[in-house]
Amino acid sequence: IEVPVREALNQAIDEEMERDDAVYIMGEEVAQYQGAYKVTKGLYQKYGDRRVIDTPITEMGFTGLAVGSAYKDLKPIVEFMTFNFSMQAIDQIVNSAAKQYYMSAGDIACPIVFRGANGIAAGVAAQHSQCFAAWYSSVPGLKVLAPYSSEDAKGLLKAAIRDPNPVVFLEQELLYGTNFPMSDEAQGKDFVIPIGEAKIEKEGSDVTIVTFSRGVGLSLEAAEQLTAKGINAEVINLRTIRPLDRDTILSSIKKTGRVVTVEDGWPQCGVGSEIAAMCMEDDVVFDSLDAPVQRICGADVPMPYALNLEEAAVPQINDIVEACEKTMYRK
Amino acid sequence: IEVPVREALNQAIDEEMERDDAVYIMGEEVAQYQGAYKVTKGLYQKYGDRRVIDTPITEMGFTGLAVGSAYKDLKPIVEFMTFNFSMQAIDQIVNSAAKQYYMSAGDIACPIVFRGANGIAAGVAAQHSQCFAAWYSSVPGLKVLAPYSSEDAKGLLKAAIRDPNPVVFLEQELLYGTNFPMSDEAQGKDFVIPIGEAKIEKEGSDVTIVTFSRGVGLSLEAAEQLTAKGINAEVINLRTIRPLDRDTILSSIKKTGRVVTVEDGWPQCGVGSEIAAMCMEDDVVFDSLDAPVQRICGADVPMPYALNLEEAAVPQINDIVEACEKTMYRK
Amino acid sequence: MATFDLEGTFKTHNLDTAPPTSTEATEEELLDYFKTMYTMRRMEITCDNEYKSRAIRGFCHLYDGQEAIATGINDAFTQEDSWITSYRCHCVALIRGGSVEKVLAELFGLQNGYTKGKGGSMHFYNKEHNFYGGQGIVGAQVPVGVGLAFANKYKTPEGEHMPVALSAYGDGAANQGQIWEAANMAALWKLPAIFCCENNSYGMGTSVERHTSNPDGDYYKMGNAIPGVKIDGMNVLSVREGMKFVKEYCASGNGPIYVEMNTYRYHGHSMSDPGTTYRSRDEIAATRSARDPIEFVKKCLIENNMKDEAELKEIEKSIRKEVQAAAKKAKSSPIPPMEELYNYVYAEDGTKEKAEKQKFIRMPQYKNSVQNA
Amino acid sequence: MATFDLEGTFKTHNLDTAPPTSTEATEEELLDYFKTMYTMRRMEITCDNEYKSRAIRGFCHLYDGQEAIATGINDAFTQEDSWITSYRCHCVALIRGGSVEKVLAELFGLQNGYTKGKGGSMHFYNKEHNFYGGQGIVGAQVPVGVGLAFANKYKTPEGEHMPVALSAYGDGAANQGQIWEAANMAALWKLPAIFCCENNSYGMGTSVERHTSNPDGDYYKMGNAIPGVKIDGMNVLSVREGMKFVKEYCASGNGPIYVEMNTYRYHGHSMSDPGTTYRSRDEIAATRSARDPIEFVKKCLIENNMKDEAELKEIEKSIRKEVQAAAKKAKSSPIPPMEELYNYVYAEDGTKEKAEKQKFIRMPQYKNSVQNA
Ligand SMILES: Cc1ncc(C[n+]2csc(CCOP(=O)(O)OP(=O)(O)O)c2C)c(N)n1
Ligand SMILES: Cc1ncc(C[n+]2csc(CCOP(=O)(O)OP(=O)(O)O)c2C)c(N)n1
Ligand SMILES: [Mg+2]
Ligand SMILES: [Mg+2]
Repeated sequence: IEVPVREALNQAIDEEMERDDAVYIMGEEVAQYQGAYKVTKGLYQKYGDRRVIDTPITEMGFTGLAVGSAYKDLKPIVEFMTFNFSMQAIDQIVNSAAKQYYMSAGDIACPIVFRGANGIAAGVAAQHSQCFAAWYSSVPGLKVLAPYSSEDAKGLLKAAIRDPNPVVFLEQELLYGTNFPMSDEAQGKDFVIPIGEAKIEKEGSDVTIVTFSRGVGLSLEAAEQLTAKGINAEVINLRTIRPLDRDTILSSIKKTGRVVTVEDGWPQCGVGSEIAAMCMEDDVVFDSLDAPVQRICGADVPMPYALNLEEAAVPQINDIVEACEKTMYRK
Repeated sequence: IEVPVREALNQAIDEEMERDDAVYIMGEEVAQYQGAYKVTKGLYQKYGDRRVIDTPITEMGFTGLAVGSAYKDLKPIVEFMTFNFSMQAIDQIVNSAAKQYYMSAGDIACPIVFRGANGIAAGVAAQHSQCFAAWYSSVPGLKVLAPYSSEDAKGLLKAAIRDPNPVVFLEQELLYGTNFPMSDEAQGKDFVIPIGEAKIEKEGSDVTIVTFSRGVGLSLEAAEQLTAKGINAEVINLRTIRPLDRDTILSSIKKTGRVVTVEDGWPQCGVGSEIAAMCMEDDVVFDSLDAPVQRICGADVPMPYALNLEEAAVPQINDIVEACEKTMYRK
Repeated sequence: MATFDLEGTFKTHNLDTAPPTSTEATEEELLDYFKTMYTMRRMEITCDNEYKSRAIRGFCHLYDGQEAIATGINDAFTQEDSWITSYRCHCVALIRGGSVEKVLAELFGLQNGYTKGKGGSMHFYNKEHNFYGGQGIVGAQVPVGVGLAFANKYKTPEGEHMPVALSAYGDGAANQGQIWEAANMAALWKLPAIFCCENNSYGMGTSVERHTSNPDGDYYKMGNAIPGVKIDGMNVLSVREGMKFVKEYCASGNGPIYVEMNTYRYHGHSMSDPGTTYRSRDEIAATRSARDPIEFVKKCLIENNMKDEAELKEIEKSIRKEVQAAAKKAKSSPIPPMEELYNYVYAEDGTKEKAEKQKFIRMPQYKNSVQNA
Repeated sequence: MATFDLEGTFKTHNLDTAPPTSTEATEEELLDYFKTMYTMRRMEITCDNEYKSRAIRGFCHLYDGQEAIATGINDAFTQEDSWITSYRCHCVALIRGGSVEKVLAELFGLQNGYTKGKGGSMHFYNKEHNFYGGQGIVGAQVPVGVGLAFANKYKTPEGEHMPVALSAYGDGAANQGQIWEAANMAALWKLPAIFCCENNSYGMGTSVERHTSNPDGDYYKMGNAIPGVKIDGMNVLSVREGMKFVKEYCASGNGPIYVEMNTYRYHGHSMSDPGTTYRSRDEIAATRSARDPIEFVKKCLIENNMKDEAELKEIEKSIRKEVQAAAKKAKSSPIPPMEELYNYVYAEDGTKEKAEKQKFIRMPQYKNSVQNA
């Protein structure tokens, strides 16, 4: 069967709430309105207002509140309507959640999930299109996940909810309505994808494309076009951005000798920078690289509104194709 | 003459306030208390409470307020007692300041400086030791500066105050009291260091050390130790972290063929990652590199309090020496 | 000229004085309000249609139902007074130096748009007319607006009347802590700042009693010790007189004031919200028939024999045509040229004319990255 | 047992009831308060000395002068009630399952410290005793504390008494918007949350009237519609009785309450602040002689013939010795082993016993980076 990402997320939350009374969800419009993007559809009807809670539009306040409840063994899921608004709450995420287990030498864990739409959407301009993958992934104490498909969405979100640490879960609005196949296993209530493991979405031998979220879809399409051109690309879906799955990434690059990174976020100090640096500092990878890394990122500008500019500001399939070809010029 | 960094900063603010009535400074304890770290000493006495303003401890509020006043042609300097507290205000810095000129297609500029102590200090633990260089430098619309010496401090801060854009100015508490020579020129009221240009603090031919802020001092000392070992290191003081001075960095690396980055911040998606990626993707640099890049960063943990752990968590001189030596093993 | 009763349209909090209980208005004034508000209404309805036909993308927050507020405030203000509002900003953009054509061209993402296609629905600005947006982040405009008031005070010689600065925000936004932080500073420093809550009873799908603990909403009392005024936001004369009072209070150095305007939005929160799941169609219909701000002005004109029904119909007709024409003209704008993508990231000297070129700008396609531009 | 007059030590806001006007206390109770508070005082003075001799680094915020607050609250609470405070947290750490030795060892940065040398002055926690810190970020503990209250309500069957959760913060912190945001939710959802402002008249070097626009400070009224109680924070009996009242109010489902405790900090804000530039030595001396919380308890004991001056002196002497011995013992702790640096970044199952090892942890020295640890 095929299931849209939105529904996979909904299933994950529903199943985990059913499994554990300590799990609750809180955020703007998550209850009666059923979620701005309908991810929480039906949950309020099923679990009521003790466990599905509409908040005022006060991100700093409700994030801190949820963190406090996690100190005391509840397992909150905090929905940010979009991650752009998490900036109002980022001090609570970093200083009160991420650092807490360490600062207390293990006395106080903080099992909490921060989730919502991240990165670009359609026509929402500069203040509503930012990607937070790089920022959050720099913070020790946080785990950072970014699903691509419906299986990713379900399996990773369930893993996030069960994890005893603060997890930042970056969804992508443009994928909410996309259908993906769901295996029998993935339909089950015990389907959990381990945190920290990347997935090779397509095997290949010529060039490694490292990407996450929306970039996976673009990269798979690019890989198809490349096949037609006789280039066999391997596509790695990071799934977890912190901790990065070094083993999978580096062995793929050792194999192909070429790497292209794809992300929607800004270039400087981005996830692509980290992948590039990682290859660069590893002796074996460094020696086996046949071409410079190509980083494909969002343009280094605030997101514009106009359709043509917006398109130019984010990676397109042909960008990936060309970048991969460029790495192949070298032998 | 020698002048401590604190005084150089004070001079810069004083001179620019004298020069332009639109410049004012605002923050916690900047007026009557003369600054938590005494950077604003004497300014309240000289300029009074119209232009030197103590705020309540409400970073989000006063940052937004200062941004609004900049829209309307004032030139605020916002002091964060430390940059850790800028997280409470980061939405205003990124969404209201950095993106404003672009969103308004040039109608509304935002000439504002956000300054204060950044990164580690002594014994202040996890919530008071974070380095924000990587985060802010990822944001288009912001400029990000990080002085090392007293000349840097004065020349860059004056440039920041005169710049019509939002500038994040990252100081280092551990350097406030350090004396540095000040040239005659630097003592003058017209001494401005151009934004976007790195400084080669020490020329060398064997390995390039790219660093900023406190790392410059460590690197210079490491370079001295390396000289004794027959290794001639070039030390680049970035001064500006956004926009990065690609020309200076890349030509140095082309020359030496080896690079070590040094920063106090966390590794993942850090400034060092960006430098590594930058070398990696440049065809010529890629070909001329003789060894993998060595990134020296703060440890990937929240900052611990105990002295021995704190020392282990941040770069030390011998780390830099060893990293440089490691790059030299290769020929 | 006629006299209008304003009794019962105001409430005050912590104030010794109050706005007047009646006011006068000329035919010209009323006609002007009518035309302005009807143009706004038609513009917003055009947006709705254009959105449905996919000419407008992304978020699109409409102001129909709330027109009397922007109109009344504008009349109480001069262009020296500053104004900042939320993402629901089309009509303030219009009234502060804009045109229907420019607003629509922006929404179409075209080069002749109010902000050259850079901003879309949430990002209109007009510095010349002291209009500062347009904020996509709920609540964030309020401290920024207080900063405008700070600048006004900074620049005004002591003792003189200051231009004021108004920050408009919704009832949902009213709970944001940064508003309280900004209000505290405004009060400490006696800034000419107006905290103007446009209470349309809902923050998205959440009704007032579910998002605020303040009894009866009572947004005009939210400043606690800071004075407040509640104004009937559907009555443009009440808004005008209330705002004149408030402006005078702030301009003369008494410090900030809280204002609550009761109003209603006819459309859903934005285009993806039908606006009918969390409130009844009856509620919407009842507001339309009993409290519509345009009908109110019409009634004023007719009851005082200034205009009759037929004349107003004619005016409506011509405005509809104008808006239609403006939409058509807007559509004829070219799309923004590709250089616009990397223009205006940095200012060179603070003006619009001189944007600093980034030396190196990374684009998704590396080969398109501009070096030493 | 004796009776003590509390008349005039309370003020209330938006409340029909009030704390009692008198209370009883036994010799045992009073002696216990005295010992606790005197131990706190000596511990803080020891910190001061040790800081000066460089055995303690970084920030160090002392609580002397404010001891009656922690002591009185603790007596009104059970260990089921949750408590979170600011960086000024040594004494709450002590009273909630700590010891002088563990507090000092932490400040010395040693392995036997309260948090194994990880946290230092601002970061003490004791989950077993429902003490949640310890927050270095001004204001941030307040929403977190309301979250503790949320959890208490979540876990308590409806209609039953709930454990409460107290968030303590300073007068300077009181202006933070996140407090207002948290209070709004606490009131909407009737959480058993106590907003406890320890008003020592200064936020660092800024006196109350320079940082808040609320008339006369009046922190107990800052919740606006939310009820409040003002308590004499130098009178441990007033604190105890006030907090019993407040606890009962919240525990029984009436929603949150604001509390203001008037108090004073004798030391500067932290060790780098002499504390004498923004306030006069006279002010400090006058507080010491007229309002000292320990002297108050002494007086209670003496005036009611429970203990005489000489007996109390003896007790003081032995406490001084105990604290001295504890400091000495604390110093004998080893420094933390190097593995502690990368331990406790992640939890494996939420307990202290099982921390998840990071697979790869970058250290400044690459060769020390732990792979597959
Ligand atoms: C900080 C932040 N949180 C959430 C949102 C999403 N959002 C946009 S408008 C809105 C509702 C605001 O309601 P209100 O303040 O009453 O204004 P109205 O839309 O009624 O004019 C929400 C939740 C946002 N833009 N910013
Ligand atoms: C968000 C934030 N801003 C600034 C600081 C620096 N700072 C620490 S304590 C303090 C003063 C707080 O005063 P108050 O709340 O009255 O508490 P007290 O120290 O009197 O107990 C300041 C400004 C901080 N830690 N966090
Ligand atoms: Mg509303
Ligand atoms: Mg205080």
